[in-house]
Amino acid sequence: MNEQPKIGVFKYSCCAGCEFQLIYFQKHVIDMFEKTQITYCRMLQSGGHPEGPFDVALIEGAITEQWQADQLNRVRAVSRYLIPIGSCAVCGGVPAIKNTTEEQEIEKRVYTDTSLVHSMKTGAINDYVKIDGAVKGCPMGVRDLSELVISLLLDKRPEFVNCSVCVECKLAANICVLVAYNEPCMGPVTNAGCGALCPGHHRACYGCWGPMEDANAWALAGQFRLMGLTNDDIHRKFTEFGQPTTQWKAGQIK
Amino acid sequence: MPPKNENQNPLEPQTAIIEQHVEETDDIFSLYVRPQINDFNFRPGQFAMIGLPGYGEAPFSFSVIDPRSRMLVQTIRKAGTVVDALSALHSGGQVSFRGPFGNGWPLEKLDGKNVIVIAGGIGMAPLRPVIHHLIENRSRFGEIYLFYGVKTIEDLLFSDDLEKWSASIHVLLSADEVRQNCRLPVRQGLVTVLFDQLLEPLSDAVTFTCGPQIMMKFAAAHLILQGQAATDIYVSLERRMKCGIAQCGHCQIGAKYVCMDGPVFCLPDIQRFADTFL
Amino acid sequence: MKRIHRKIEIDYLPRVEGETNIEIELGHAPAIRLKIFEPPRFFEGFLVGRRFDEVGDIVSRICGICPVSHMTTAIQAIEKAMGIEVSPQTVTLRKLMSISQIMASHLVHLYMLAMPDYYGCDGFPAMRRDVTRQTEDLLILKDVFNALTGLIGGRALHPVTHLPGGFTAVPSNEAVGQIATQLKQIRPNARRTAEEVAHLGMPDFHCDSEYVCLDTADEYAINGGRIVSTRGLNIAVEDYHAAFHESETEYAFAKKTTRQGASSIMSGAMARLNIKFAKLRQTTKDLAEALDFRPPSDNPFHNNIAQALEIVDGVEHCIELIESSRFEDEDIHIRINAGTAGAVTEAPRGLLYHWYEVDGKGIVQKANIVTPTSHNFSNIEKHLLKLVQENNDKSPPQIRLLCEELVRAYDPCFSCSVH
Amino acid sequence: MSEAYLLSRKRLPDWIKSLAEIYTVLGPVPLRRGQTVFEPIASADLLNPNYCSTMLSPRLFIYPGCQKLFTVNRSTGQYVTADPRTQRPQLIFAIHPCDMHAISVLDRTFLAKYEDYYYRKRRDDTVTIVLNCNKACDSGFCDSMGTGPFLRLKQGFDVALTAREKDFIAEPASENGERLIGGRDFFERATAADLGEKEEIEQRAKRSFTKHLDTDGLPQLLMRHLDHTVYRRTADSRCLGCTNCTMVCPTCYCYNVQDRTGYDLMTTTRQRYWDSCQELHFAQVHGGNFRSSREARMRQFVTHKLATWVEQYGCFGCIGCGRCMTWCPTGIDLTEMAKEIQRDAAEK
Ligand SMILES: Cc1cc2nc3c(=O)[nH]c(=O)nc-3n(C[C@H](O)[C@H](O)[C@H](O)COP(=O)(O)OP(=O)(O)OC[C@H]3O[C@@H](n4cnc5c(N)ncnc54)[C@H](O)[C@@H]3O)c2cc1C
Ligand code: SF4
Ligand code: SF4
Ligand code: SF4
Repeated sequence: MNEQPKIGVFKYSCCAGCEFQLIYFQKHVIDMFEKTQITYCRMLQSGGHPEGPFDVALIEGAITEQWQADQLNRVRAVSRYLIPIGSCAVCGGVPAIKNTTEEQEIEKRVYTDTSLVHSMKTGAINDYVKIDGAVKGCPMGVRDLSELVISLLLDKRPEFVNCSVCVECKLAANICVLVAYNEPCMGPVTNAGCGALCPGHHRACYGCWGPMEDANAWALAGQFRLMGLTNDDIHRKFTEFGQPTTQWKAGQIK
Repeated sequence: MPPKNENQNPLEPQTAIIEQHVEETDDIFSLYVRPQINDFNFRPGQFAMIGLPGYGEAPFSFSVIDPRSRMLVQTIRKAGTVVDALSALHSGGQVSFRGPFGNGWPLEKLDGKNVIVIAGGIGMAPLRPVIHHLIENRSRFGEIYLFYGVKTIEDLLFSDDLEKWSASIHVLLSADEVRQNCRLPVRQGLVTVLFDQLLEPLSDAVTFTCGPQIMMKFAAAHLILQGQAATDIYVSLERRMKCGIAQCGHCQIGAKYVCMDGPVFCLPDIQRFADTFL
Repeated sequence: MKRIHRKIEIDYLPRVEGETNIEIELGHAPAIRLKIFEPPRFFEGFLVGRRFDEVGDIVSRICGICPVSHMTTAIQAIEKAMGIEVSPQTVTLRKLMSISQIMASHLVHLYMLAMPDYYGCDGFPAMRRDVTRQTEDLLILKDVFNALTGLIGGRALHPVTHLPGGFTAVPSNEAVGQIATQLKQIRPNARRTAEEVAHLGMPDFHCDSEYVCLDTADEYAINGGRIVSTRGLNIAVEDYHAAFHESETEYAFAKKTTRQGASSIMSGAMARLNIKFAKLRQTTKDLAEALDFRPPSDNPFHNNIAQALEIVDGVEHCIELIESSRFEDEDIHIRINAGTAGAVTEAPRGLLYHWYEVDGKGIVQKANIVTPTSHNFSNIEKHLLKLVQENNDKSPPQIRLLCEELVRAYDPCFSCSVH
Repeated sequence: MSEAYLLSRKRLPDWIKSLAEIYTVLGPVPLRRGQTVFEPIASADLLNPNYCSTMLSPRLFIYPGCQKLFTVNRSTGQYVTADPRTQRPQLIFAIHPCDMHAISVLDRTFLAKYEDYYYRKRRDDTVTIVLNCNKACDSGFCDSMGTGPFLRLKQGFDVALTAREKDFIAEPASENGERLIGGRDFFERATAADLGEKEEIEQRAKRSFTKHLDTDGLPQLLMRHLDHTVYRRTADSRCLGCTNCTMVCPTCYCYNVQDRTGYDLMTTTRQRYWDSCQELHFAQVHGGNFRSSREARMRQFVTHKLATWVEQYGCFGCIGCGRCMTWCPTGIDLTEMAKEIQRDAAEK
């Protein structure tokens, strides 16, 4: 590529953690500034060109208000690749927990005057526009992020991690907390990328990377039931992340 | 078991030089590759793992070897990471190269027989050296048919060759869509529409086919219905391959490794396994 | 020449965490509105119905820059509500995790959000090109603090080991020891950061406030203590609701929290330094002296220096904590009980309050979260107004820059404030 | 057969100590909460010779989960082969017979027509000391698969141990094995009576199995019933696609290859890591996936281990260790599937 690729970063409803991951974390991500141009990123620099065009638009956060969806469509139109970063953008993440309760009810719990609130059902980015891959994780994983950046610079399609957490768990030689210690681990239906962080720290995966492709949520929910979890417990497990996704729907039955 | 060779690492590629890049069709191109080894040779139907560091490697069949320049030709359809990277290479470029791998076509089975060659799309590439062999040794075979199906006429590979070949063998072409004219007659439809041109009986014919799995499945079913023995049908299969040397498991079908025991299989020998799509 | 500018608008203030516009009206009735349009995510709404042991993981997602603060505050509130005791080791680990996160957050704020203004850069990438040395200090310091948070939490952002009752995994003494060594190595970088910040040339602006922070008798309080102020407030966390009042505004999704009676307050690094300066390590105090910084200060821009001094002090605090502890594996024991309780901690930007009602099955029935930016909201507006009035004769771009600098000096977090 | 020796239990620490001088000794070490893992040990105190089974088999010391193949400089085209060897040669102590068999099964993949450079180096660099099992482990059925409870291999390992109340019978099977015993004064010669007792222990061990699989004609039977409904039923209701079965299987050899390029865009590292036929993308090519259904992937696992492996390599791919069913989060048991097919065939 002759010219430095142009990157635009857009934030919607989220904690901004992925942007911090992008902007401030590991040194090698900082190196990226030397080989790419961040032409729009509100948290990083003043000014910029939100109108594009972008080689890659990185989208952080879930969609909860109409203006976000409208802007997202405009960004899509001027971007070669559009990649959601982090669980909020990829699968609704934590902000989508609110979808499990009726919207009015949720709003009333927070504001006495809800007339100013114009929140919608939380959606993931690919509920609104076509995406070209996803950097998963909450916060997004550095491995996939650097794969994305390197791929962009090499002009190739990025190979994102797309298997269950169990794979990384075994590669890390963690003793399986589900089998050995009867902990309700979400690893078997969760996309890998974290390096099996939780099982590696003696706790059950809580699914923060969101669903893996083709997850069998139904079967894992069944196993959780055998392990003594109530339907409410199971419902909570499958809605802490990934509420809007189809892959975990089968575990979201109350 | 071959003797132990301490310094040989079949996973480590050699570097080969690209001598020429030819656009064959909209999405198919040929690379003329010069390997480092001087006495490099291959059997038709064999393949090499070709790639670029940083992008990976993928299997590609040899579509011809130039007898004088010793250049290999690989004809490649743009479909995937490695291919996209290869498609950007031009003469002087370097690729990583491992091979040859696989068994190749059982050419010896053709002697004294009628020969049916069925190609679909990019499947023409590994069959091209077979046609060369047939034409060079024309007298050793009976009737020779090449059935070649493509999506549109623009997708026809090696059209100059096809014309030359039609002087000594039956070249029959089909396309899903026929919109404009072509120097050679092309029938509309799937490759099986051409089968009415076959002279019966098929009992002493041998078939080589390579193309989309579904095409091979229907072509074979058709031929068997017409009386050809399944054991006289040879298919060349495509599978995902990471090693090419019977280790990585991706290309396994039942007890067979497509990379080592194939890619060419006698139909019933592979059909007996699950997930062959044949 | 004196002109009256009717209205200045700053759309989508850059280089702060989260989304806000600022509307400044000049003229006869000057007014400032911090129009925080960060969309609400309704944490307090959807926490209802979740289990007590999910709450820490969920609330850490309120903010990507102070996840440890939210997590720790929530977990402490839940433990209090359910009557769970934790070991002294857990208390120490929490302290280490909180301090290291506060330091990392301060660093990001100082170098990446605040400093570019003073170097005339539009952001950190430009600064990295133009004033490389300073940015090196950021990278070196931040790596070590993140490593410490990550070592205890499993990862620096949204830690995974921290649950009600304690930690699922405890770092090895060797690994923690290595971090102590690194902390000693970065002392000069921390010191240089303070010097750098002290010499940025911040506006000479004064505006009195009531400063509020947590305090305990024996140390520089972070995760607990009494709530005290420069105007005589001194209450236990249980009395939080009697002393503070949260209200909605019609132009922002964030709520404003003030003292009962509507007077604004300021919390955060400067409040802490104004009140607890004496509890800093002597070396930090000497450095402050050398930098000519003598709390109490009533210049909100000095929050930058206060943060930098906290970094210098935090390095020592972490070293002390590490060197006086031996860590060993322990099991988490919890009982599920119904109850209600609140907890307050010092987040990087100021006081953070979480309050929960939990039922007998450990399910959250009610939640209330009051963030530092909510505590500071009114005070930011008050200070902005005064700043604008005092600089009324300047050009709109100059006023705009001053206002941006002031807001950034507060290091507000709008994602937190709305949540 | 060469000589057999006796090592008193009291002298085991001496032996381990002397072995640790030459090798990194990897032995079964108890973990918190009842698990055992193979880890480097310096002394016998850490050892748990009565272990049942480890989650990961010692396969990973010879064929690691993630292995660097080489680095290449993208501008010069210079390749630098990674050295697969560990710093010191390694010795796996108290490896169970089934796991030893599994390594010999892996040999047939990696030391075949194409010899794997990395595997060969590690294999040659690893000494194996087998400990026969005196009792069946929880879900093991090695007896049915012909791989245990006592070792049935004649070569490919170095020493076989049989535990008795007060001592171990040690039988060297290679020159290296002889060397590890010879010249050490804590070994005595075993007598015919000792070896007779070994027979008895083996018979007792064989009788302790509760899990069995009748392998007679099994490959042919499974290949005749490729479309049996047990695959679909099990796959849909219980298979998570998590790949734990194949990750813990000591004979699974499949791997994926990946290039990772550094930020300088110059240095590419090619590495391989364990892959699994249970993973959705395993058989995906451009324009299709040859095993897109969970049912097809499950059938692949069962029929490969218990049927086609035999044609391919002349042995079963399953050595009966019971790991895949133990570590499957929903406890899917391939022998149960095989038995269901056997039952249905018998009824017809
Ligand atoms: C023995 C053998 C011989 C072969 N000979 C030839 C030959 O002569 N000529 C030839 O052209 N091919 C040949 N092939 C096929 C060729 O190897 C494959 O096309 C190969 O996958 C390309 O490698 P890649 O790494 O570029 O693809 P990959 O990037 O690995 O692509 C494979 C995967 O990515 C997906 N994918 C690829 N591109 C896209 C895209 N643009 N959008 C969405 N998904 C995509 C595919 O669906 C597939 O899942 C042969 C295969 C075999 C087994
Ligand atoms: S601990 Fe969880 S992620 Fe790891 S193998 Fe077990 S089920 Fe999978
Ligand atoms: S193990 Fe699960 S919850 Fe834990 S970090 Fe990984 S994906 Fe997130
Ligand atoms: S069972 Fe699956 S993973 Fe194991 S060797 Fe066979 S194909 Fe590979």
